[in-house]
Amino acid sequence: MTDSTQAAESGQANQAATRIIRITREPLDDTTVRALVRQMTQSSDGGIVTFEGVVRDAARGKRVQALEYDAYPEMAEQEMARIADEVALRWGATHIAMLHRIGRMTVGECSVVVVVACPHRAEAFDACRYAIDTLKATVPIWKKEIAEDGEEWVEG
Amino acid sequence: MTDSTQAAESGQANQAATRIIRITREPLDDTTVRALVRQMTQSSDGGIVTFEGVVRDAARGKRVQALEYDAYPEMAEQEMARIADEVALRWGATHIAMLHRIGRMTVGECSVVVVVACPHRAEAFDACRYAIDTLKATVPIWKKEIAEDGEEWVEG
Amino acid sequence: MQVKIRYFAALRETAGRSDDTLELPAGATVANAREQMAATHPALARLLPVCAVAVNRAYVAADATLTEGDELVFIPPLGGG
Amino acid sequence: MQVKIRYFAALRETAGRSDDTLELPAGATVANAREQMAATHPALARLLPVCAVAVNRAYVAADATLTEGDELVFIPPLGGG
Repeated sequence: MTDSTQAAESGQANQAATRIIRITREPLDDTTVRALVRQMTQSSDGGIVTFEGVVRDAARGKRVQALEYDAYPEMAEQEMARIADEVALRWGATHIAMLHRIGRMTVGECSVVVVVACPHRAEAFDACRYAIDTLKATVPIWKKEIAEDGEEWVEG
Repeated sequence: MTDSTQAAESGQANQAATRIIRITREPLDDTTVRALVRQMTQSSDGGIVTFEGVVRDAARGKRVQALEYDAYPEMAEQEMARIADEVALRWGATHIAMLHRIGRMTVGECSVVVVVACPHRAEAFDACRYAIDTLKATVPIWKKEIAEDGEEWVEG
Repeated sequence: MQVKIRYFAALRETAGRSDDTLELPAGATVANAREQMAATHPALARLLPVCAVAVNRAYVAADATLTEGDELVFIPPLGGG
Repeated sequence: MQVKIRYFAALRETAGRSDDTLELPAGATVANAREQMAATHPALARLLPVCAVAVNRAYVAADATLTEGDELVFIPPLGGG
């Protein structure tokens, strides 16, 4: 678990870096997501983009009943922190939360949430999208689809 | 006020169009935003992108104390509905909420929220971004900046 | 003929009112209405040139012809979002 | 020398365990470890070729050399998000 709220030493009071990176077994419910948005948004931020990944009922032509996520938690959090570093460097987006839930989730439950708050919306969109795309490509997390006709660890 | 939850006649039960378009004087608070996300997300949706525009403390080198938004409400809702139509056509994104608050708001308060829920995240990101970009370009809404040294209706 | 005017944002504050009725000759265009308003309300003359125009809640060009009972709105530079 | 193995996802279920210790000759590479694991656990042999590899929580290439006490993890195709 890597949480930090560090005052950046730039002299810009409202530009303090705020970062929450976490692999968790707790539900990513409404309260959690709103708290993240509140924590990320500082008075200098005008645009907040939130991505929520949710278990959906169909994949590869199957009716999905549930998903089970596994992670290599220490490395996953380290890779997520690396993504946050990149996002800060490329878009100046230093107010970022990336949480991925592991364990079993049913349809409609949230498996991943990324929140990025920036002064302007373009950076928030770009940074949020890069973060989730890169998370899917590089962070050691796995997904098992549980359908009526069986279970399978699947890619993507 | 243009709210509709229409069952699309495609025979795909989970693809029902869900649309909320609204100019409102009510706060776009945590409860409102979460309710929108819930309302937009159907069991076929795997990716939800939420954009929140928030009053920030600085613009054009000024310290902003508050913003006051005005709208031509009937035309604004009509233009927002047109954007939702375009988004449905281009990305198949039929689960969309676009709300803009008018009246006076202080730093940290939300002036606009766009929620798009899609089966896959790429469409949700593209549709959400197009919706807010186009809203800013075409929807008759205006903004007055209230700073220490005066008030001014500003563009953008 | 008469058309209905609604004012928003800077125009509303400058005009000091939210709506108005404009008496125009039959066949008048949006451009004619703009000229007449600028003449009648000199305070608006500075704002009107930068405004887009909507008639009955749809954007129109300056040469659009007005009809009795139209709702005419001058749209200052937008600031939504 | 000994390296520590941790299993996740399909590998964990197939191996029936979460961790293991691998005895390897000094100077062994990731590729050597992979071959030895496939020989020892035939059930894993099908999965290992499609796995990426991390040593001490960083992705490495197959020719990376292992050191006593390393944490070696085979990373099946990812499914996060």
